[in-house]
Amino acid sequence: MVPYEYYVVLSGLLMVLGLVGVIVRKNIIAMLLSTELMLNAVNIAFVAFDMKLADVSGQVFVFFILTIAAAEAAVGLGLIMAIYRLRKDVDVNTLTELKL
Amino acid sequence: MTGYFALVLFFIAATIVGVALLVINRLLAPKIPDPMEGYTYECGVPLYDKTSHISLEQKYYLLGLLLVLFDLEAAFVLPWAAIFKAVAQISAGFIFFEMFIFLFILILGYVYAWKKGALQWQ
Amino acid sequence: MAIKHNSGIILTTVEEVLSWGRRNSLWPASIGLACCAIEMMHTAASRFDTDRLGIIFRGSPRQSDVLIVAGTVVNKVAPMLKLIYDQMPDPKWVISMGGCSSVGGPFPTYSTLQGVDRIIPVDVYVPGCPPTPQALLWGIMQLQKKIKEKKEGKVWDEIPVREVPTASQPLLEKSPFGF
Amino acid sequence: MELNNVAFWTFSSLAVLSAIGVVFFRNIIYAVLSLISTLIMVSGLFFNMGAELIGALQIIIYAVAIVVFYVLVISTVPEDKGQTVDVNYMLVSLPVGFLIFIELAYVALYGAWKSNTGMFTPEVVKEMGNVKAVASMLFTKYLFPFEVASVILLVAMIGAIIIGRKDHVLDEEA
Amino acid sequence: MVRVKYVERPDLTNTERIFFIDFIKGMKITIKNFFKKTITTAYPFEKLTPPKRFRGAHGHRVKNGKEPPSFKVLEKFMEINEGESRCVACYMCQQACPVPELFKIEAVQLPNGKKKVLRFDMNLMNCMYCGLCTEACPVDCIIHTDIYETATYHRAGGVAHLEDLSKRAEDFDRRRFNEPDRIWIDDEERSKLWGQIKWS
Amino acid sequence: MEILGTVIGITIKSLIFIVGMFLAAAYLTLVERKFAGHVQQRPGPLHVGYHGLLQPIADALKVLTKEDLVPDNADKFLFYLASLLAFVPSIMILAVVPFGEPFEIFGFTIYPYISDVNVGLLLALAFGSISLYGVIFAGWASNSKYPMIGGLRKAAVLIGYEVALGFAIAGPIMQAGTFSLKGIVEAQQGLWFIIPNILAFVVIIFAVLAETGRTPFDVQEAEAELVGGYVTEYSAMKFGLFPLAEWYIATFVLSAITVILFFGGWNPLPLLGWLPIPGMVWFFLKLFAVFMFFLWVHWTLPRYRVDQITELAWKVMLPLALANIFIVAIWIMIFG
Amino acid sequence: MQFSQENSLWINQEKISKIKEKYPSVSIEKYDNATFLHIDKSSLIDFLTFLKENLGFKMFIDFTCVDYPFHNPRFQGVYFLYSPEDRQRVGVKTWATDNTLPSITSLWKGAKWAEREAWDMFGVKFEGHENLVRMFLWESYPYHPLRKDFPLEGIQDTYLPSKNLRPEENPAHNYTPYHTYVPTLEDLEETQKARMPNKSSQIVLNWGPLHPGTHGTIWFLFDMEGEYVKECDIILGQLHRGVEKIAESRTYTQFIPYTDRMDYISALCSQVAYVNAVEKLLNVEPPEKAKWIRTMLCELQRINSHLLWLGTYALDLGALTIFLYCFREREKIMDIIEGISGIRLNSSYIRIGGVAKDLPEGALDVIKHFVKDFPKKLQEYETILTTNRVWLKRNINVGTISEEDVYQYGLTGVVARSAGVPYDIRMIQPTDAYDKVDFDVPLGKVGDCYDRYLLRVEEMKQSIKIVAQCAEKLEKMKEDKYIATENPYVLPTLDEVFNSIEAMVKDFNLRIYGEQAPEGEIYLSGENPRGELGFYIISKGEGHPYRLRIRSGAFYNLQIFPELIKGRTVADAVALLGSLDPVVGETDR
Repeated sequence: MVPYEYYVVLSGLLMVLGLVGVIVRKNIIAMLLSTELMLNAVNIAFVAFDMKLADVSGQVFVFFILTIAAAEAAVGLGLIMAIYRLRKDVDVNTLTELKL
Repeated sequence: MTGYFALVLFFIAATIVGVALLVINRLLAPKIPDPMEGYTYECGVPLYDKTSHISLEQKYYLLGLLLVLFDLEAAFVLPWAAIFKAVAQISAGFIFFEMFIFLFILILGYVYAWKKGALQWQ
Repeated sequence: MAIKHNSGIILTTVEEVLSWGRRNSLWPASIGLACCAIEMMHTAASRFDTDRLGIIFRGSPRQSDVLIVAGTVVNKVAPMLKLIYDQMPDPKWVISMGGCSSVGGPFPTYSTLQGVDRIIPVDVYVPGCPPTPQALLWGIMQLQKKIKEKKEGKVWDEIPVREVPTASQPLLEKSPFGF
Repeated sequence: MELNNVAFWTFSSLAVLSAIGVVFFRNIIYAVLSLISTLIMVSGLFFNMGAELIGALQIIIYAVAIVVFYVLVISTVPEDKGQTVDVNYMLVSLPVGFLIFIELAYVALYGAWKSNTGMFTPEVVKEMGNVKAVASMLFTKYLFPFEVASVILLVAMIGAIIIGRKDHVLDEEA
Repeated sequence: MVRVKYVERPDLTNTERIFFIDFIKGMKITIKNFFKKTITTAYPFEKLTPPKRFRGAHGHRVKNGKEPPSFKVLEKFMEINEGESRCVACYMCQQACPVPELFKIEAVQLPNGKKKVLRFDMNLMNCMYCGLCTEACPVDCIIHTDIYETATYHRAGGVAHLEDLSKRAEDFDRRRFNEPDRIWIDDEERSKLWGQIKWS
Repeated sequence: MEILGTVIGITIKSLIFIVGMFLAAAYLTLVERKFAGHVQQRPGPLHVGYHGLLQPIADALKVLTKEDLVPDNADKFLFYLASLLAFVPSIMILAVVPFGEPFEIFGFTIYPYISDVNVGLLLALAFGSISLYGVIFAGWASNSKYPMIGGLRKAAVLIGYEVALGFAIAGPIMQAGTFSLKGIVEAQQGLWFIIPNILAFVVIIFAVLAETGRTPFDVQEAEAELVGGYVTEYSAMKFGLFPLAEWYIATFVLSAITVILFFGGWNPLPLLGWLPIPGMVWFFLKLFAVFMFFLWVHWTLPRYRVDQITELAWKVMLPLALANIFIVAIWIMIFG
Repeated sequence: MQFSQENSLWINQEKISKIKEKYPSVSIEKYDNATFLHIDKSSLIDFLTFLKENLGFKMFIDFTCVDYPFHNPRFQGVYFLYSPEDRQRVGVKTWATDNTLPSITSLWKGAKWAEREAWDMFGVKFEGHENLVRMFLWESYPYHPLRKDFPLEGIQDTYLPSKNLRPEENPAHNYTPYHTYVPTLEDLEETQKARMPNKSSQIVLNWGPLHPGTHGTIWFLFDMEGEYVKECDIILGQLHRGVEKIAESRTYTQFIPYTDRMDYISALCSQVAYVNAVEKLLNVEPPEKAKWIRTMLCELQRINSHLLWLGTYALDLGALTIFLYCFREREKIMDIIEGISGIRLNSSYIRIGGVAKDLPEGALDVIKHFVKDFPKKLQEYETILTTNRVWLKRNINVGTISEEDVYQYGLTGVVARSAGVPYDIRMIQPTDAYDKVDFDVPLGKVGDCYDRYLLRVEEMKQSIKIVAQCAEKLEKMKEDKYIATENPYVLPTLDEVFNSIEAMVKDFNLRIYGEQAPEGEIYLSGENPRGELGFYIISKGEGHPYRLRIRSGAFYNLQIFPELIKGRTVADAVALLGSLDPVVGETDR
């Protein structure tokens, strides 16, 4: 068996990559893509802990994370479409009005 | 576990076969350049827009959104379906109404979407 | 395509098999221009059924092997036709169906292209206005014959020009592996 | 088992590579392609860990439904003309990311889990099947969150439809 | 009597809608046809014989004793031997043709004062097969034969010369001169498509 | 060493399956052409080989030796990748489909399937939907308008039927209590699942037609509208993989899944169990019947417009699938 | 209802006097089969408005120009209008001073293309036209080909030898390596940009010309938002062969084969329409038998044409098998036509004064067999299609045409009748034997694609009824004469030529000099499967027409397409185009 620590480290790596993505990308869609990476990292961690703890609650939580991811994608991309239709652009730097 | 291992092997084999076909094609095929051979086909006339990687507003992204949500519901329903028969022998009402409530709430959303016209191709 | 591209020396048997495959699976681009297109459709329809010979019409030139120029090519269409011909992958052939596309036919006018061979090289000319489905099928068979001859390394001049056709008799026997 | 190791290293390295692709591909379509690849690799990891149901659902929901939605939106929104990656942010993000990674690793390895082992030992799972194990857990112990999930979905649906419809109206006004 | 009438617009009933009756009916017809005999003429192995009136490639009837009376009149000015084309170089076919460029007719005056046709080329690729030339011919010379297999590899292959024309017509007359003027003669082949026809 | 043996064994078996599927798909083209021909009162391929038996080979040779064109504007990598993306997932479904029970021959136990996994049905669903990317990326990579529209249309169609399909397979799963396709067949020893699941069956028929792009739903390559749809720019073998994957392999394996879900897999026909026919033969007979049914539909019906297809999916098929779940739930509660 | 009086179709004296009252300057030009009003360019719009609003001439039939090189001003515009209530036609002529005319697109939208065509062919400019571009030729084409000083074969200035040409080969005897100017792709791009100068939506899709769904070579430009078409324009001319120009240098008989090649799907109908016009011009009365043969063949051809339409329409909407079933029935009709006339498609069988040959033996048997057999087959197609839910969904409420549209655009044929306008030339101006046969003219109520489908199917049923009546009638007149050779304008038959010197001389004269028609003008139309096919012939007493204008039904029917497709999807474009059923040979001529 692969030690669960490996999975946790992998999860951390993906998490950080996702985070970097959110920070550096300027296209909102790309930022959302990076968020998906972070959510996946969490999933891996959940399942890895499950494996260690001989439980399946973590897998149940993956379900809920999927729910959240779906809701996030739905609303997030809905917002992007709305922004795009209004402004014809999805670059974060030009969307400064949202900052007030 | 071997079952999944076999799947992976099958995947690799399928990919290799696919790639092999493409490679064989490239090796066997004649390569005779024609002046306009790479011009995008649009019924043989010059292109109005040189690229089609431009905003193409297909109006069903709302449907894509519903796909995400309903697929998730299906994801909840499927494990339920898998244990339904087993649990139904113990407490049929419980497991039935559990899902009934879940689906009911979502059918509310479905009806809402229908009423709002989100199910239509706008 | 006239026989100017002889794609090197490969083993003869391989070449023979490939040539067999090519001539028995000629997919024409379904590009109909005028009256001849109707007869072309009739050729593909149940009574004459090109599918018998492995011929199925494709919408896109990218997947077709033979361009059947069916109908009058007017000047305005000529560059489009040339483009479509270029877009077809090699090896490719052209059948000029009907008098109009062969030499301009009965329209020696300001707007008609006097022969599609001024734009693209033509392999087989099928006269007629429009040629009957049987005439077109005969033309297709001539093309198959030409592909076969080409496989044998013959240059264009050596491909025999047919005698003056007189009576048309049915072939008596079928070859089991196509013709 | 040796196979598990091989699978882990293959899947995880591919997952990380594709994740890097998601972050740094200039072309958004390639980023999405990398995301699909990451998701499938993660699903492979799930299978490797014995979480079959989650693995399959990961492909169906994540790799297909959600990403298709992304693709649809991307085909609507044109390609980004400006620079993809902000270099200044890049310089900031790398140390921050590194710090967070260290923290995560520390927390995960040395203390985040002190809970009790569950009842689903590999033998139990093997006997009743991963699917049934997860399902019975989901529909008994996590019944309430399950029903709440439906409410979340409902809210997301309504919200998204309102957003979608509203801008439609705005569009017409404009 | 001409009347005006409005068409009915049929609609699906609910029973049809629920039980897919409309699909089933359609599929019944396709499967019925599946078991019917094919109507195909396997072309190079079986051929439809064109009717006698078919306007295929042209031919020149030769002098063979079956000429119409008008030929007897015009023959006096011509040098035509038995078995040669009947053409009297009257240029009527070219006059009648909507595309006169397709003809190239040359005749010479022989020392004995008679005319001889040296060249009679028809570029059949320009031809509309409208039949006007055959209707114009006063000596029953130029005719349409039933030849349609004229595909060639050359542009020049579409040009029929005097000898070709005579050869075709000779062959055509040998086969089909005495045939009655029927709508078609290969009833067997056509019955594939038509079924049995009751001839009167 | 043991592992190496397994690897080699499985690889050889996989290759046999893949090559077999290829040949089968090639000859299914012939079957389709013959069927279509006879429906239209013509013989179909006739002269190439005995009654056209060599036609698929001629076509394959031809396609394999055509010039491999890539349009100038296209994204070259994606352009090649898309054809693989369409083909590989389609054939992957084959890996989870069992064709019969293990049987012994010359002392070897032959398993007529690649793997029987616990979540086989879910994986089949997943692979089926992944092949959608092949279409979408084909459209995008071609950078041409017809393929672009075709790809998006296909996406829209699949979006609708994905959901209905997901709910529709819940019925048989409820009755069998497992996702394993083998398990589902074994659960149908008595009554076939078509009985309470008739609504799900209708939904799945429509979904399979939609997923494989056959006529009421072949909007993505509607020749009259979009020339060739998403394959417009594809030539040679890259093109060949698409119809092979979509029309033949996918139709074949999805028919297999339909048979497994509703018609008892390799169980013999009711009342005909005494016949000495092995299970695999039964399976292939049923499979062929379902496949022919799809062809039959394809060659009869006109096609919907794409918005009508999605509307049908969301407004008719989804409620039907949901209703099916309730019907089956009640059925199980009553009959056990 | 019978309207067989010859001249009742043209404006009557009562209306003329009304016009005279209001516009005393109008001069009247009367012929047997045409009446023209001459009006000054300055009061043209005013006058046409008066005709449209006060006198009921609200349907636009045709507009064309005529070139008189030795007259000043050089070009004359001719408008044809129709009054649906009174069933009257009128022609309005006006001289184009300074080569310009006022555009009448504000009165009739249908004039848009006709004016473009006039600009293209004659170089007459139209003031107030929204986008006056070339109709058939491309933008950078320097000439206006229908002018009398432009040669038929064009100006051959480009060296364009055959690609197949080899030194040792002589391509053909009338070959020259020089050719008229062939456009480049840039020229076409310019044409394209001229049609749609600025795009308003997301992408501009070229649909056609070499596309399986466009029924020939029509080039559509769709400005699309997603799948929805926001703007549309049609570029014609991909089959412009200069038929009208050819007519000016061919004798009346020689032009008959060209009429086949215009609307190649309904060749016989076009021939009959043309020959009828010429016969009226020459004052030839064909024998009774010829009339019945013509009627019968016309109706067979109509079935043939509608079958092709049904097949391709079903193919466009995805029903692949119907296509082949329709072609199976078409093969039968082709067999009949081949047996009778000698050629399957472009039969050139009708002659001035009759038909080319008598019916062959067995023709009536075959036709009777067909008449008996065909309704069953038609029933099959109807079973598959008519109430199929997919078919209903694809057809109902797609492309709804109103009565007003019919008048505005000059729609004719099935397209007009689907909107409930009883405009059928067979009914309002029966030629041949149409006044003696019994049939219904089906009308639609809604005007959508489904109505047009039903109408065409119903028309096939009516046509088969007419064919049955004709076959019965022809059975009784086996021995009658099929061509009126006693008339001086009618070519003698071969038998007569062989046996009598007089006939030979007449033949020689007519072949060489053509039928020298008396000076005059005529506008006569026939009911083609695609709508009214009108021939406007100006004769100057020569053997060939001075100007022959072909009023093509499909040309005007197609014109409404951009209007109807706005806001609909590409999939609807297929259905709509199919139901309008244009044939490019006729629209482009």
